[in-house]
Amino acid sequence: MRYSATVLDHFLNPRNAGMMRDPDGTGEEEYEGCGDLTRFFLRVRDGRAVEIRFQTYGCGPTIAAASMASELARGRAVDDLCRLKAQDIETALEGLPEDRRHAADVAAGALRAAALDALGKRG
Amino acid sequence: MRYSATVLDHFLNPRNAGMMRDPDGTGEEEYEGCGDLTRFFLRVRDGRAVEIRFQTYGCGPTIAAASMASELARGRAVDDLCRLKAQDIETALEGLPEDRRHAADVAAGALRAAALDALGKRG
Amino acid sequence: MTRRVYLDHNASTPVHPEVMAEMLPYFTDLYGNPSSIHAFGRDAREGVDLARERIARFLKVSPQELVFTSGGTESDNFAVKGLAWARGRGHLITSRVEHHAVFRTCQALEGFGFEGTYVGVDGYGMLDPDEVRRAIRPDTVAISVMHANSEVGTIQPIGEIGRLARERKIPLHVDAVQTFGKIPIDVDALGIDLLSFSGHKIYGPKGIGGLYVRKGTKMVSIQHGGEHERRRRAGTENVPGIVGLGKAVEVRARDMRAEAERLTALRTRFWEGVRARVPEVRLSGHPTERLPGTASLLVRHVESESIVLGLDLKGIGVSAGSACTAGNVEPSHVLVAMGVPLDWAMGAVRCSLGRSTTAEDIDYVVACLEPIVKKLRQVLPVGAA
Amino acid sequence: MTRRVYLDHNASTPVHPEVMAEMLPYFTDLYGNPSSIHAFGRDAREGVDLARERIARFLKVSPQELVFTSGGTESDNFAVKGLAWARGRGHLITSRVEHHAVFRTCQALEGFGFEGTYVGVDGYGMLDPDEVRRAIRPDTVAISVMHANSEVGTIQPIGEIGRLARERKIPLHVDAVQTFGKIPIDVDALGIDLLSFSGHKIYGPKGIGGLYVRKGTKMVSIQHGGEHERRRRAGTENVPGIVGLGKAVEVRARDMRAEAERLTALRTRFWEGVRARVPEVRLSGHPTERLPGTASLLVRHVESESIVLGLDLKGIGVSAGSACTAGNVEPSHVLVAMGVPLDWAMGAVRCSLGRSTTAEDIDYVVACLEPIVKKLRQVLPVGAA
Ligand SMILES: Cc1ncc(COP(=O)(O)O)c(C=O)c1O
Ligand SMILES: Cc1ncc(COP(=O)(O)O)c(C=O)c1O
Repeated sequence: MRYSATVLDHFLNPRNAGMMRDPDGTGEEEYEGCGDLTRFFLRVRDGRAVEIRFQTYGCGPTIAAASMASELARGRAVDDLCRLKAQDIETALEGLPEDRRHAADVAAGALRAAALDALGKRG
Repeated sequence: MRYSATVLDHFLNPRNAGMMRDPDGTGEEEYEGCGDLTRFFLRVRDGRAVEIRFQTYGCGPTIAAASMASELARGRAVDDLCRLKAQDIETALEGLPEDRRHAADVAAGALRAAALDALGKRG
Repeated sequence: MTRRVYLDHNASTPVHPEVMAEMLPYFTDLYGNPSSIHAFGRDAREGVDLARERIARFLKVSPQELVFTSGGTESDNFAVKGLAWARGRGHLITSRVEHHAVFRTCQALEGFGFEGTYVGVDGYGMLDPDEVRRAIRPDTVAISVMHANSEVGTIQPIGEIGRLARERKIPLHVDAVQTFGKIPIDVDALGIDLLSFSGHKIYGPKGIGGLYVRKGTKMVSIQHGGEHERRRRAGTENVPGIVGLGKAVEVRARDMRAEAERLTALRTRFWEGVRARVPEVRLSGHPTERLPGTASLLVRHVESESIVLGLDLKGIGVSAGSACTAGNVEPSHVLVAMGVPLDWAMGAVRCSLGRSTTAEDIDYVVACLEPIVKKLRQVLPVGAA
Repeated sequence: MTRRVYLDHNASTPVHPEVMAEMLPYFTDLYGNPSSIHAFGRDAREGVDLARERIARFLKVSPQELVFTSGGTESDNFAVKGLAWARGRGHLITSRVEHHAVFRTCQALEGFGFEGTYVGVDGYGMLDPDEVRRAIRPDTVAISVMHANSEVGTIQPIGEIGRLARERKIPLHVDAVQTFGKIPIDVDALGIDLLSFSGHKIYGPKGIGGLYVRKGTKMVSIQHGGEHERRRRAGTENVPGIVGLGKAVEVRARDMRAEAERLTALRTRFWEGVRARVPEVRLSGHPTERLPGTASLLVRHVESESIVLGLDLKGIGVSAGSACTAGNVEPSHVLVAMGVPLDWAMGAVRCSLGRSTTAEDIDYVVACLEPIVKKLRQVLPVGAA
């Protein structure tokens, strides 16, 4: 199998999938503008992301990466989310094939955008 | 097998192979001047080829064709030998592959040359 | 993962047991080089000759009109380059839905000064012979059109194109890799001058194929070396492969009709099942002029590879119609040529049925597909979610 | 005909039982297309990957530097055309004793405006590196020299030629079809940039081969289509063939040294036997720089095919060094290049030993050869008779 057990698990059972009404922050990342897109929604309390949701168009690993990112992000300070790296997501997923690394990039980018949005709204 | 049993028999056991001292007629045929050569020697008595010998350079079927030609010719009138056709030799050999037909041509040609030589010497 | 269902017969097929049985001795016992004149070589040559005769009989052509190659890709390269180079320069006509083996060969020839016209198709993936007619120029040196499309299964109107080509004395090459041995092909009636086929699509081995070249067609060879295949294709013959291809064709000749009927029924069962259980799904390709066993789905708003991956985890092998390359969902050139909108094209999944496929397999795949699509749609950032 | 002795291993070899065992499942069970992303495809891909690794290990190169082809002929075509076309035009250097797969490829390229220099050889069939040096021009784009000659077994001084090529940054292609897996090859030490090899010469299957391409070598592909082999060689991979080639190489890596020693001893026994019993016979090729198992005889004044036929009738398979084509005895281009006089060249017979060859086989062949030659000489129209 090309993908780790963790990737498959998050692909098959994505955590925190879906949208959110009135989020405190939303952010998107598109990959070279070709329909591949991940969007995060954040609910923030006391500077922390207490609830996270995501939606995505994209291949299996993109879904898994978004799901993993939502798990990694929950409960963390919003400032912190801007610093969550694609590499952290990939590591948590136990690796991604060379030609699917972009999945972690997209998730990290969308999460950062959502965090910045929340900071902007708050600030 | 590419060759008939008769071809193989005459190739393995050529009849009348060898040279002849003081023949009444000798004749050669070369094939496009490339070393392939058959030579016949005739001993003529009362207008008939009573003894025939041949020598040849050439592939298996060339040897078989010369051997068969020597058998077909023995006892025949020398005039007749001029009329012996490549096709007759090939038929007697139970066929030759397309790309080895020349073997019969060479044998017929050499025999004809030997016959003409004998006729000329006699005439 | 207990059950395994292979629905990717357009990609490759297992070798038929009867084919395997005929090939086996040629690996270890009849291993001579067919060019050798001794008994070892003659035994191998006999195997090659028999295979050529079998295929000739099936296609109703002369054995001398067949050249063995290393597969469909080489056959396509050989056909198109062989025609083109024999003429030195000129204009080539092909279509926008060809297999890359033809498509990229034409493009490569453009790099050598040939000109190419790539005729479009309609929404079913079908060529309009009138468009081919309009593309013909005085310097057109070859037309190359596939028989059936490997991705959507649409069968092209070869007969009409053949008539056009013949009237103008332009050689017609047909890539029949997906139809040879699946549906009847009459090269004379269809006006075909060259025909590509491949072993591994019809339960023969991989790495072997063939090209029919109508007698009198001006061609040059593209692989140089020894005097194999009547000086048309150099290289020691792949004897077991050739023997296997010959046997595979013989078996197909026997089983083709019944199998086509059986697969058509299974394909219908599949499509009915999918349509009933998965919302927003279409069957791509022509509704009637199509390969018996090919069912290409367009699942709206879902990404092909995710479906393939989901089914793979259930032991099912199907093929993605769009590839996710470095983050881009790229619909295949075929779907693009057909004008399929991106929201549908991104979810193209090709299921191709074959000898082993049963009604239970079909029902299992349908049952697996439904929840996978549903789940994938739950994460979508669009209306469908 | 009871006994059968195969002494034509340079023409082709039987598939090794260990090779066969590894290939078998890939025909019928692991039949996926390696390009497919599902489990069926991945299983096939694994087989391909393992084979590539095995060969890389044997050649001490990186797996990415290997491309699978349909055989030695394609590898040679690919190497020479791939180098030439990547440069568009220029000058090619090769030798007069190359296999036709290189020789005719160079000639074909001459038809496209490339220029070729065909360097001669000495009486042993060996190239003089100085002649290669003198042939080099500022516009030389490639040098292609075979490692060992298939007909006479002479091993070329590749190391020296490689040094020359490297100094001038000219890519060097080596046709190693007859040496790969028979004698050690160190591509780095020898300065080789491209190396052709073939499965069926080393107890692997027919229809599969490979090309080593040193990283960074400017090349174009010559077979267009899908993105197989890292876009270097399109066409569905011949998975069982590739698996077989990989295993064959692994087996050769293990057995090569011992086998070379054994064959050298048997070849000596053969030549001693022939020399003692057949008058006017020579061993062609280099006395020491030669393939272990190749013994090419020159039997004066006797025609090659007649000897081959005579031995064939005794169940023995050897190869004719001269062909009788439409009545002409045509010595091979190799013997002509070596300057072998016609009366010797016409009787060239190549015996190539292999795994199955025993001392008894050798003695049997010698015993059969003597009376055949004697008989053939009895019909000769020359002094020897
Ligand atoms: C229509 C068509 N042409 C050509 C090919 C290439 O054939 P092969 O896989 O034998 O290289 C294929 C299969 O991939 C095909 O479907
Ligand atoms: C030196 C050499 N090069 C190339 C080839 C061609 O290889 P293949 O038989 O795999 O086409 C051969 C064998 O015939 C050979 O001996």
